[in-house]
Amino acid sequence: MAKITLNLISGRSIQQGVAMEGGKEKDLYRRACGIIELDTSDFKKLGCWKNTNVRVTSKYGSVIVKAQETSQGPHPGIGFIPMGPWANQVTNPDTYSTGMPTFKGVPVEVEVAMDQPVLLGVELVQKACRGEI
Amino acid sequence: MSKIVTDVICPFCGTLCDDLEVEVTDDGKKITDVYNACAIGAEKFLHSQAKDRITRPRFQQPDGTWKDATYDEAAEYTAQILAKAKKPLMYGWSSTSCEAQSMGHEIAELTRACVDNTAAVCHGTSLIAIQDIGLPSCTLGEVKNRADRIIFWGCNPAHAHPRHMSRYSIFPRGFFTVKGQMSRKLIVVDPRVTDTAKLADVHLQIEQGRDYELLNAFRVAFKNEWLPDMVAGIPKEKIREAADMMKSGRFGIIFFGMGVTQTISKNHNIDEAIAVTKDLNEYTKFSIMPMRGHYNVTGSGEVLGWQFGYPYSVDLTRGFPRYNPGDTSSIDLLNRGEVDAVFVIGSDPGAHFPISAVKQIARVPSVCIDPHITPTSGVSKLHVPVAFVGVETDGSAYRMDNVPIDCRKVVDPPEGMLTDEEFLTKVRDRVKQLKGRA
Amino acid sequence: MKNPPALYLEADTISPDWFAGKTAAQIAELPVYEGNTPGKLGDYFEITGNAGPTATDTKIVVKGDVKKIKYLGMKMSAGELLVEGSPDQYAGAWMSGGTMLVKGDVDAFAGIGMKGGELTIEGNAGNYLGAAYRGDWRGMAGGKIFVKGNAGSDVGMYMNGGEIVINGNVDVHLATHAEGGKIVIKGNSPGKMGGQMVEGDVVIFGTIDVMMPGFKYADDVELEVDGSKGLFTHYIGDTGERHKKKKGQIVYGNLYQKI
Amino acid sequence: MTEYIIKNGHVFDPVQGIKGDEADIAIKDGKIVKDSEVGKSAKVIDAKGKTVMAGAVEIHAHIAGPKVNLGRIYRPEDKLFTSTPTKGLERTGSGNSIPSTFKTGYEYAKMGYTTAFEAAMPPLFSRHVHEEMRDTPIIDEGAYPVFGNNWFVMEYLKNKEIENTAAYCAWLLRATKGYAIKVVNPGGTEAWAWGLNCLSIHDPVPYFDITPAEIIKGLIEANEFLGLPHSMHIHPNNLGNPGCYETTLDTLKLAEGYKAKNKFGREQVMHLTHTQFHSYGGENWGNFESKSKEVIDYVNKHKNITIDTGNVTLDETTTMTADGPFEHHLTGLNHLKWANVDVELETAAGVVPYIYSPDIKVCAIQWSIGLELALMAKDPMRCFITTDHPNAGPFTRYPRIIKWLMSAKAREARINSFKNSDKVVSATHIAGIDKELSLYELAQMTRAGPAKSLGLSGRVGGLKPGMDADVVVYNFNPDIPVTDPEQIETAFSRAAYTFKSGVEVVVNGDVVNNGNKRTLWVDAKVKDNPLVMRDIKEKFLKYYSMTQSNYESLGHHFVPNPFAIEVDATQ
Repeated sequence: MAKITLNLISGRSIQQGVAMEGGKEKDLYRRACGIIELDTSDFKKLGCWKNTNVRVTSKYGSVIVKAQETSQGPHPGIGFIPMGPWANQVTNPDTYSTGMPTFKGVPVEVEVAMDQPVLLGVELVQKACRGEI
Repeated sequence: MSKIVTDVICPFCGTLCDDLEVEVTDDGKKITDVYNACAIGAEKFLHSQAKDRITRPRFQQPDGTWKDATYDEAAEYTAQILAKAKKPLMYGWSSTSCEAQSMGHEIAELTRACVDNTAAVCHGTSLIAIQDIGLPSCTLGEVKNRADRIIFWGCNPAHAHPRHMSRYSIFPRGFFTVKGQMSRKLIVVDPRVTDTAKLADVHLQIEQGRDYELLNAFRVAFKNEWLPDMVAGIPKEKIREAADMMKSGRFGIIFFGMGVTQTISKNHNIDEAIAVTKDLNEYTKFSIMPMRGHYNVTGSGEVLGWQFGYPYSVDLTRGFPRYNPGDTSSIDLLNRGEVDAVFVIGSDPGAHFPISAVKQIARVPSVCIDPHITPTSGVSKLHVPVAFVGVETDGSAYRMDNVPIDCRKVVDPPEGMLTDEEFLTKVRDRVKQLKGRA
Repeated sequence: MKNPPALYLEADTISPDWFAGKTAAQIAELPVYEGNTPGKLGDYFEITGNAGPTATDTKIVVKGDVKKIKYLGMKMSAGELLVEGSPDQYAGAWMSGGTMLVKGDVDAFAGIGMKGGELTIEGNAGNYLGAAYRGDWRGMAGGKIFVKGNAGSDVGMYMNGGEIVINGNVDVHLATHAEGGKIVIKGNSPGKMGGQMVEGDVVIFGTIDVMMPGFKYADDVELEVDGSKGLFTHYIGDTGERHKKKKGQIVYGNLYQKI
Repeated sequence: MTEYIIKNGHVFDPVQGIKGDEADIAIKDGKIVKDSEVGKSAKVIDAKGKTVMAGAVEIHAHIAGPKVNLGRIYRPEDKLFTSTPTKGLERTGSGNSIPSTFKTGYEYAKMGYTTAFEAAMPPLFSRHVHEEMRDTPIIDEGAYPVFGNNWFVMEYLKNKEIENTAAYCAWLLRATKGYAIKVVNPGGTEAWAWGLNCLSIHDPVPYFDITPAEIIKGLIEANEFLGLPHSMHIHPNNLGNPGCYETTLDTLKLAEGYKAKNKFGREQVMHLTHTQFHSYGGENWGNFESKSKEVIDYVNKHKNITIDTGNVTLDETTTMTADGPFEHHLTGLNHLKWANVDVELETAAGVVPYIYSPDIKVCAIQWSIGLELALMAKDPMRCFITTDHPNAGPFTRYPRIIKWLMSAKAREARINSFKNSDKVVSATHIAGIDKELSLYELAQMTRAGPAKSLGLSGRVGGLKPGMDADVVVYNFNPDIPVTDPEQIETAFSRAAYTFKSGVEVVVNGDVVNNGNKRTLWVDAKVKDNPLVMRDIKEKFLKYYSMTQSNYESLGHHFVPNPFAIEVDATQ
């Protein structure tokens, strides 16, 4: 299966905002933030259908999210995961002694992981803290 | 029958819209509808009414199940872990009132804790930059009435601050901007073609992580100095063209967001953006403003400022305030394993901190004060649900331009629920006893 | 070091200025802090020997694992401090005199606000080496910092004087806002170097991945660094920043790169 | 409440004309009473060989609000290594040039100050100002909203509509819980919204087609129409520039022909603040010189004016003012960090750190000018001591200024140690002045005088039975000649006792009680004015970024202990 490297950024989306207020334990939040938005060209490279589960892996961790086509493109080479627990599994915690992690501009590898589930927000963090993933 | 509460303040983002109208039942107990709010704001009011809402404190058992407790038991546990700890961290504060923050600071001073707010992962680096070179800014009404040049740099209000563009920055007709959007030129700098960028007169699709270089190039362009052919993926002609557009306005403003504060160079990006603004004041009038996220993160910075002298990441362990992000900041304190107890209120580090820092919260005694179930409450030993500030209780908040607005109470909280301030007062009183200061 | 702290230890009292004129017993009584909990130096360290009558003739040797000790040698004004391990943040911070030698690495904020003296680090240095404290426009004013290994980001921010020499590589943002002083880098830089620089010199022997647009080519010059001569490309900047005039000439920051 | 009797102190009270005679001061239920009215149980304070005065009144300082806090927030280096830990009743304190709210209250009380006024409240930010005052312990406080660049004011005064201006002022004072009409760089700050300025009183204000002179005269008239306790309080145009004294004299002359109309015993119609910054001669920094004589001579001759000095203390400090264009000018001079806030329809503010170095000629001249004004003032009841905190220096330096004013020897020592002392002497009058301020004059300049100017003479600033029991006892014996001037600074730095509204709040320089601080504001009643109310409604609908209802709602939690001074202007 194909593996592509991307520059990962995270940030707000209106769906993320609504779902966050709606309850982070709920499926709506997973559907809003447990995703990665890819450019059409990167989808081609990855060689999979839209809305396929993928594994995103960085130097700092790994997470399963659903790959979606970006509505705010084109941005070839850039992957976008809305801010939240999913993005933070793989983000760069280095603050350069400023207190601020490097949430944006994280080199990641993306590969298809069709059979693996995207966890719910609260569940994901709990499992990660218990060392179960 | 139902009645309408007017001039309601939206306790979601730093835009702090204060023109909401909320329809409530005659008994004033239920919210039936919300007008003038964006989708997120409306959801915040409506979700507060959710049937499955947690209304009592609960302790997490070793097996991961929850056991209900009283607010007194919760206050006792909270006071105990804070009083016992050698270096407790009291984090959050951005989604609660200034009155609750003030009470929290008293607890922090009594227990000699570290106090930090969500600027730590939002605009903390902006604050560092402001401390380095200042901040020429203005209130949002000035933008509405005067601004003919609007720059959104690394921010996407269409998603993060949905009513910002209609209330203040792009569309409104002001005193000197009678033609509304027609009176204004819009420049957007973003590596993606965001929904905000789609509205722009000029979109500079910057190479991610090169904001510092591009901002520097603008300053060079103002002075008509030599430029390389390309900077951050933008041709120099386009840079000079945008620079002239900025200079030629009568009143301009740069709004910036996490696209620059969380990207490499961080505070330096803002530092250079402020320098750009300062330079532009040699040619015309220009301001710059951070797009603050949580509705009262600004208020937390203000209260910390007048009580302790620093806007976030305040270390009180020696009995007096100290400040140096990189040392006294939450992410570093957690990643470096410096704290032995964690208290969270009005924010969700579990969702918004890198997982390495969240794991540290899970390792130590911890309490999470939040109306919602969140990843933070999910990994805390104690979850204390409270009333929604700005929905079920009033209190002071500060808008992204530092303008204070008094949040309104719209409905009563569920029977027997406490507000942040009420719960913190219990904790403060207990801590005073434990510290022999009562 | 006999009992390492559970958290981190603030030991700004480990400095010739504090030790001067004290016996081992008195030194053991000096205050230290583990978070909000006060303690004594003797609770954590075994102390032998006596200090000289003044800081100048006091030499301190710190042995053992000091990875969790902050503020070693803070504000020292004279004497010698030898650290055999790798101390945490603020090593030699605000020092104004004397010599401090660290055998291992140092974490962030080493030598910030430095006014004088010599700070030598045989390992690697962290971020904000020889930088200014938050909000202060008066950064490193004097003294010398020498790093045998690599250094992190924000070296010499707001530097006004003194010298920093780094044998290895540096991370982003070097000499930001500098208004004086000299920094020598024997290794490479990823860039973002000399941003908002008003005055001062930076000499680099290795590569710069991305040059700041505010630096423009001036000329090629021969320089003598550590006694060895060589040809360097001379850039001036930051052309976007304000600059003083001296004798009608605009004074820029100088960036020299080895050819 | 505990009763007190302060025995055998040397009392200095201009209100009763007591000039250092030994007398007893009795305190009961928060008021000064006749000795006979306190019982045997009254706690006796032995003030033998000490100086007794009323609590001091701060007429002009920037101690609470958005620009003050911006200064705190953006200057971590202002606190490095100097913060004080929690101690007894005292919360932790931080900040040198801009102390935290806690430290501000404690420091004033420890120096014997019991009332202080925040000099510039941006109306849109009034909640913030009140929140900080609420967190400033012990001292009574009030705040002056700024009017000099307000759109309503400029539009009404363009058509000479004094009554409408007055009605609007009354509405705003009520909405913001403000105390007086403050004017800062009239018209110039509105011009600054376009990056411009008004440097003379005749420069037209862009778009609004009105001049600073018209704004100043109009606001004097509105102020007297309402009969407010304090007068129009002005920071004139052209602050801080060589030659600015001419603008200052032009401004002062605008008050000619106006007489105070009020029931509070106030006699002036204009208060000129931080006069030092407005008494500069020369055309540039090279030939910069003192024009204190020209300014104070005019003030001495005109009884309808009061001033405060704005003494430079020769410290590193933080400048902050609603004079936005000035701060932009200043950052161009010293290249230090610049903060600015333009406030919709109302005002602006700027903040820049500044170091008054004794080695810099201009700074030394500024130091001289401030002292000259105080020493050459003929009527100490009309010239008050301030540092325009923190602009010319932190208020915590008052004891040092008192030392310089009371001791020619201390001044001489200071002048001689200036790097350019010869140049400084030739550009100023200071070396030729041998006057030494008496304790009675000090009481006039820091107590009775400012109280009268503020329309508070019946309540504070004196020790007459019936007045608030704000009393301070200093370890200073007027019978013993001062050998070392430092004794003066030491004595006035830490009061032996401070009483606030009858509560013993400071003993031997330590806070023993956080008192019962009040917020003073002026509630002016005017005839119903539908036109003004309609204009207000329209401006909020169209131009403000906040709704009128949210602007007007100032909840109890902001002003927990208000003290309203009522004014009836309906006749």
